[in-house]
Amino acid sequence: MTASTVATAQTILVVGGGISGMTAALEAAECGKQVILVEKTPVLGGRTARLYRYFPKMCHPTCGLEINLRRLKSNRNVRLMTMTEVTAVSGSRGNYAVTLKVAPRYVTEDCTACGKCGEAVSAEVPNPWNYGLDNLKAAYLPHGMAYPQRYVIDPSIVGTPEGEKAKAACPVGAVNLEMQEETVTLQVGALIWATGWRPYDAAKIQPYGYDRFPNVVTSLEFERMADPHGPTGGKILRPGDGKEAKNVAFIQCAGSRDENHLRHCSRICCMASLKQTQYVREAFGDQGKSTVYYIDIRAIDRFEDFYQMVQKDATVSFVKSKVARIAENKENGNPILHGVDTEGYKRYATEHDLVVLAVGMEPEITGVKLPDDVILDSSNFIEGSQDMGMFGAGAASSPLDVNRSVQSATAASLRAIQVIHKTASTEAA
Amino acid sequence: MSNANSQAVARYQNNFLKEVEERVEDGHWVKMCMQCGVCAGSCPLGNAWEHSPQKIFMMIRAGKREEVLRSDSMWMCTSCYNCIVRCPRQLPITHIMHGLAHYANRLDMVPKGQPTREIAKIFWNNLVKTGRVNELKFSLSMYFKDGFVQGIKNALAMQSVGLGLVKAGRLNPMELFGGHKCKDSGAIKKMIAKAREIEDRRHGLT
Amino acid sequence: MADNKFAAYICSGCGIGDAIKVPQLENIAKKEGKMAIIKSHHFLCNAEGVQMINDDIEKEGVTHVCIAACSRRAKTEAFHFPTVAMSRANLREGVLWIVSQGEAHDEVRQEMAADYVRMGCAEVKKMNLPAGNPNKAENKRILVVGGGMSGMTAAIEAAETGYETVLVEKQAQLGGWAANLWRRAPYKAPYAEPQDTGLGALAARVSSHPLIKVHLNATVAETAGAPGRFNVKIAQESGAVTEEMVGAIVQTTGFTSYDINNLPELGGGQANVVDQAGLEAMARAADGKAIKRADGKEIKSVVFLQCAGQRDDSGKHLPYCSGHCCATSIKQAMYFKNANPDIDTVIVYDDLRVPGMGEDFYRSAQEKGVIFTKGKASGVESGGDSCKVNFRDLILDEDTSLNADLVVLATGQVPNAGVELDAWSKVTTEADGGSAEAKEKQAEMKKVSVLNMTYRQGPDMPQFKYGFADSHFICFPYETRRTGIYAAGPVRRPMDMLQATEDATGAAMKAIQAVENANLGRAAHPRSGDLSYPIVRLEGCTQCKRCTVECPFGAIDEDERRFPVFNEQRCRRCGTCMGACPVRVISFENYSVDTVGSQIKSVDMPDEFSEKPRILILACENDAYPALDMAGLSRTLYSAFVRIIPVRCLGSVNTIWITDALNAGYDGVMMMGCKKGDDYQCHFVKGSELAHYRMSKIGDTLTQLGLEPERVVSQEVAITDSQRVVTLINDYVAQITELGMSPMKGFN
Amino acid sequence: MAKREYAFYPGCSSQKGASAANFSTSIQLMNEKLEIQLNEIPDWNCCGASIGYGEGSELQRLVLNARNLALAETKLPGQDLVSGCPACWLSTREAAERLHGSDNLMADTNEALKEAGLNFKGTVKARHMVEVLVEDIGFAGLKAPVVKPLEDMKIAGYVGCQTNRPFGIAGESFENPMYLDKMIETVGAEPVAFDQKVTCCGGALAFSEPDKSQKQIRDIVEAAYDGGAELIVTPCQLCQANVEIYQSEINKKKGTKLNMPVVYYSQLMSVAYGGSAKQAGLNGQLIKAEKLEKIASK
Repeated sequence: MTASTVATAQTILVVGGGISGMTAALEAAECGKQVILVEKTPVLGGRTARLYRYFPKMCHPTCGLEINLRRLKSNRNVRLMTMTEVTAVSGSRGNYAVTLKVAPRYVTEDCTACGKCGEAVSAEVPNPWNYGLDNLKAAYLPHGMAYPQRYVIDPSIVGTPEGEKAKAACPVGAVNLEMQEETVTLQVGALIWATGWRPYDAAKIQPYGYDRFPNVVTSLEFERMADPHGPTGGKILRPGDGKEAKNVAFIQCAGSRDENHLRHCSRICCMASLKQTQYVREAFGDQGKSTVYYIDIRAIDRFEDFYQMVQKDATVSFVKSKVARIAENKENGNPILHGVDTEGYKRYATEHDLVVLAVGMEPEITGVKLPDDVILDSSNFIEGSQDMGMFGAGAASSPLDVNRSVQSATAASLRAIQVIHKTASTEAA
Repeated sequence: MSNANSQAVARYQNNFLKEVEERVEDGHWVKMCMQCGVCAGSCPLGNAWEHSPQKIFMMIRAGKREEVLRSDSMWMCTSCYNCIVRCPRQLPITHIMHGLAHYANRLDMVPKGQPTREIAKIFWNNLVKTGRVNELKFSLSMYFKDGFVQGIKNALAMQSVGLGLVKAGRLNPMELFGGHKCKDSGAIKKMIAKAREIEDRRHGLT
Repeated sequence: MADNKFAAYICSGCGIGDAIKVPQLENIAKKEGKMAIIKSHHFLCNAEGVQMINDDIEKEGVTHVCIAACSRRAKTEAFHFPTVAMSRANLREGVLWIVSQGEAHDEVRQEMAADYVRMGCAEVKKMNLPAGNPNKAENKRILVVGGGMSGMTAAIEAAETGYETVLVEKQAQLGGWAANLWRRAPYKAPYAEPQDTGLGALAARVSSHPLIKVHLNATVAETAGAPGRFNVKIAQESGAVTEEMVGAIVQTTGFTSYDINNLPELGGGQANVVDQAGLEAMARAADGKAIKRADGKEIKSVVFLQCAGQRDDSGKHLPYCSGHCCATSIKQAMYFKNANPDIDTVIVYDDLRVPGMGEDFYRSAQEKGVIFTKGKASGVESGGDSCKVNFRDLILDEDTSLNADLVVLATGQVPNAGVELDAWSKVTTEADGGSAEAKEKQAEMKKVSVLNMTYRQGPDMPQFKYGFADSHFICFPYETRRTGIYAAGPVRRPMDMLQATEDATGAAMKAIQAVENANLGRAAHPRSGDLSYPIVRLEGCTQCKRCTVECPFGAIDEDERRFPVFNEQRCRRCGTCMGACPVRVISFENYSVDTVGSQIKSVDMPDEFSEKPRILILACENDAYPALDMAGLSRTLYSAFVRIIPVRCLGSVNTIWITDALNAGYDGVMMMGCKKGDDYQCHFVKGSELAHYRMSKIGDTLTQLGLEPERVVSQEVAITDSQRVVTLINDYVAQITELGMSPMKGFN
Repeated sequence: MAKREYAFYPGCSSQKGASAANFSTSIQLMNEKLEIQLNEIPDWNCCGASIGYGEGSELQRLVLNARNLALAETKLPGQDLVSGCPACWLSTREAAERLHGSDNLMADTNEALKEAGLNFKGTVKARHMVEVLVEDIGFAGLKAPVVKPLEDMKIAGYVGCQTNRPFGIAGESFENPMYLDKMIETVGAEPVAFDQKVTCCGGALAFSEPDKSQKQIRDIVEAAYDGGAELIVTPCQLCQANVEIYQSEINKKKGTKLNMPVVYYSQLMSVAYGGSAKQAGLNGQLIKAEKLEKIASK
């Protein structure tokens, strides 16, 4: 990919290939603008590609991903660079010089995804698309919806006999173990940061013992556990002993609304847990049992419908309480939740099969050095830039659900177009 | 109603939150509670008390002055600091509990015979005398706080322990006569008295 | 068409050549497919293979290409030949990867591959490269209806991008709801204080912007046309009507606050009980000084009741939450605290909903001494000088009450979305039937209509739940059912001002995109860029009106003779009209009754003694077909007796295809489409629903043919069902085998 | 190498003939080996402890602690104030930080301190003995003097509350601090799994609410038995006293057979560093730590 040769001050750079980045890129491209879309991982889709269902429709994220991929395939204005990260930005509105670091995939564009290299190697690596809940071959296609549909050779086997096996197995010679990290510099007119979010490190929430108790998982891990394409083939089996987890506790504000962790409310977690109670019902019917421990249920606007629907579900109960701590029942490995139901002050010590921590959203760029020009809020979400030439989009700009992320990305896309239009007119003048 | 109490009522009418904010240690934090209840669930003596911290904060906001100040719940605080480190709003809950207990005591509204209050008093008087705590006198006066006969009973009940400690060199009978004290105990008394004076001035307490 | 030249390219890579006899396929492409050029290549998608094809296109004048290789979803970068019509025969995901390996299966595998080559050739022969819609629609102006915060934002953003904008506001001045506000909730860090609405400055920018034309005291009297050529009549209060030609429309007509008088139980209508709008008015009057009541009394205590007439499951009030009200009450409590910290301000809430950075705003209010009480109000007694609020304190678990000088009810947002279309069509049918009463009703409805569209399907945007003009899609909030018309702000969904401005900016983006697409004769989302468009042979039309009624996007009107009038720029290219047409006069250049029909007929049909059933699967290309691909990708085997044809949408399935298939001797037909019903996942809204309905009607045809009803089934398939589709197929094949071969075999 | 010097604040219970006298005894040898020199703050006073609040006001308690800080500041300039008692450390550190954070409090405090002829500038840092060991000496340094590793001893590290919350030892978690277990390993013993590691013993309420605190103590001791421990070690004077002293009481009331020795980390160290039972203050145990004594006498 030699985007550097074609990028100009009329080009929009979109950083991040999740649903926000894809949206921002495609909206601009479908207005005839030149866009370069860079993605850190080998595939597009971001967080949403790792969700089982969306609230409140319970539809599947891959459905929208398929449409966006088709838009992308049929639109030549977007140039995609995967395994690419922005390392530096200089210049200003209308004329940025962006330095990109392109990591080696060790597989060329000749790859047909025939799968021979995967069959050949035996080495395995933790599967990042299942949050490490299982492993995949060290020569892999990330998942069934992977785009670009090209294999990846994990760096860990490069320079080992395993790597050579992969190379030898490829019928079209697409495996190139000599690939090196590249640095590319682009000139672009405007920049959209659609770098998304990451789950807050649950181990930091010590009273909940995520690092001590195997049957305490995060809401994102639970998404994978419920997904037919996940590590358990869609069966809700708890990590501790592979037992079916029929009695599941959902702990809200795991990291969010907490001065000790994240000051902000992550917005999506209430709806995510309400949705996940329905995974439990889907899996076990009336035999399932979900308990949601919450401070406030923030099912705003029409999401309220979903909340009321779940409230009517006999298998789901609600406790207004921030759980104080989790202990473990030594005999059966069940987590025991200790706390107080604040509605009338009732103490509880309740045992569950599995605890799901509704972990908060932290901007993915937390800890990353951004251009000084970029304006961050108190939680490191991107508000924009001093020179009005860089924009945050989606969950990089605020803790947003998918629908709002797409709104935000569409808006950011227009603002970017305004920048390059102004540049064009001044250039013309 | 104690003099201090009636004056407080007069001063604040029924704005109890304001009274707490002005007069109770760290009382200005009370309004920041968001009623998550993590403190209530974290307290080791939780099942022993009637009102959890978060509930007490709500009662303060609701102006339940008598109920709060006459409650013995804050006297159950063991100063374990679990509530402080878990509070998502970082309220200094332990201090607020101590502050409320102290203020209730100051207004003489503590339930009669509240044991922790009793020993707190004994402990304090004991330390103010010499600047240091005399454990033997402290324990003895504790046993005798409910009168002589009960005192003997208590003392006998703990006799084995007492003797054990003496044998172990961890309780010195000679402490009854003099024992450890600060050389400057006189100044310490003055200093403590002064502190009280300053504080009362600030709180408009007389 | 003499100058058409057809070529087939067969790939033997990815192991195809090892398991399938490619020479035989070449033969079929020649003999049966009648291809002029047939070439095979061991690695068709690499530079060399692609070059070979490009050379033929340039040097040999090839106009139609059939690629027999991998799925149409794979290698799209390589197989990109914009100047020719192209079909893809799926030999890899569709045959190689899903048929058992080994000689035992060579025969069925080869038959399947051969059929797909036949189908690919048959299809491409009926296809043409879409030339794009000749009657261009070139107007690029944007119309914004509603001059509130959302509307002004949409207008300024469109204008700042260089697009001429027309803004229509029914009031005498710009500002809409936001003009009632004293301050707005904070929208950027530190999220601690109410902030200036910025409305004045924005209104000034809008009024003075060279590219924005503002109509005040004006409403939309009529909207005719389509994206790129809307003809809008704007009626001034004076009665004067001006016409504006625009290319796209953004509807930002906002909301009306839920009527406080519907809440007598909470003191609605009584003195000293106001809604949030009422409080804003008092605050504006006070202008930062002490806020006074109507009776002039200075307010010393105020209670805010959240969710007043909202989140109601009794059916009496609004069932939803309006999202902004918690932050609004916090802001309003600050009006009091900032003026005088000694004023008692209590917010009685059930769930305090201040997501995101709103948490900082909440904390800021607590620091100011605003008291938050989790409770449920049971009633408000507003007698005499102060109000008594009775409520259950949910934390202290007791019934209690508060006295206050003023009570503020946080009521919800009711969208100004115009006419509800189901009601409209009901009235219209009655009116057309001559009912005078219905005619009156219709006139009344026209008065509340926002856009007064001349569309066959009604004057306003279809409404989503609770009368909001929203999109049904989570990934595509602007995927509305009226191409080129986008709702934004609280008319679309309950929202706060920050979201409304984001939303308006996004809507402006989509409007601009719509005019650009219309200008190029391209489809809008989700088939963005598609140059094909419906072509109708009116001479064959029977005026049955099915297409005009069933089009999910209201793209087809009727002329006075009841003939369909296609508005290509409104069309989303789903083909629902094509599926609906009983006389099959509607088609697309690259997707028609013939392109699919000829594939169905091209399949080599074994006789009834062969014990080789043939089952036709018509699969939605958005969800079912990818699911089938993924089954292949994971090498999950399914029966080699099926022949799969991807369709744009089940809505485009014409029943003739089914009867053709059955006549041709297929033993069963299975349709795979998206979820229907309330939470439908069909991206053309009604496609799978319509297909289901049409197939329910096909029973008679089956009995005429003497066939069992099981021979035609329709299934809902999600894109994640890559394992389930396999079970569906294999179970159905078993069921058909059980049923026996079709008696229709051998009749043709 | 010159010894590390600290302004030492023993606290009431560590005085001769007081309940934690054996702690004072045991740190002598430990400090000697670790080249730590503790200079006792002249005429220090009680910190008010965690129960002082009942009668003593906020400012009164601040002033008590400010006096010790001021004494250290003037009499032992440049030295960190170090206490062996968590309650003392907590009160002193809280006082130091609050005074640092508020000019008004500082002014009021100094106004009162004048009565004792003192003034506090706020330059002293209040630390706990454990911080000195972990941060200044380090685990390697703690291991160096070990001559009698406490082999095959299973020990429950009972951290308790006040060395752990609200300040804690830098880098440790409130729910599962590891420093005490590491100390146990450093002296060659084996830390057992112990889920009551940070449970409160009832603190001062041992006197006023015996039943409630004895329930806590029982849980703690029984958890130590469950973990297979033969000894409990703690950094806290009040924990040590409560958990050791009341076992006999609990046995009497509940018919249990609790008999778990409870010692200080410093006692483990002095034994491991070659000290005699006497030097380790083991004669100060109500429940004899026989195994430890045996090792000491080797």
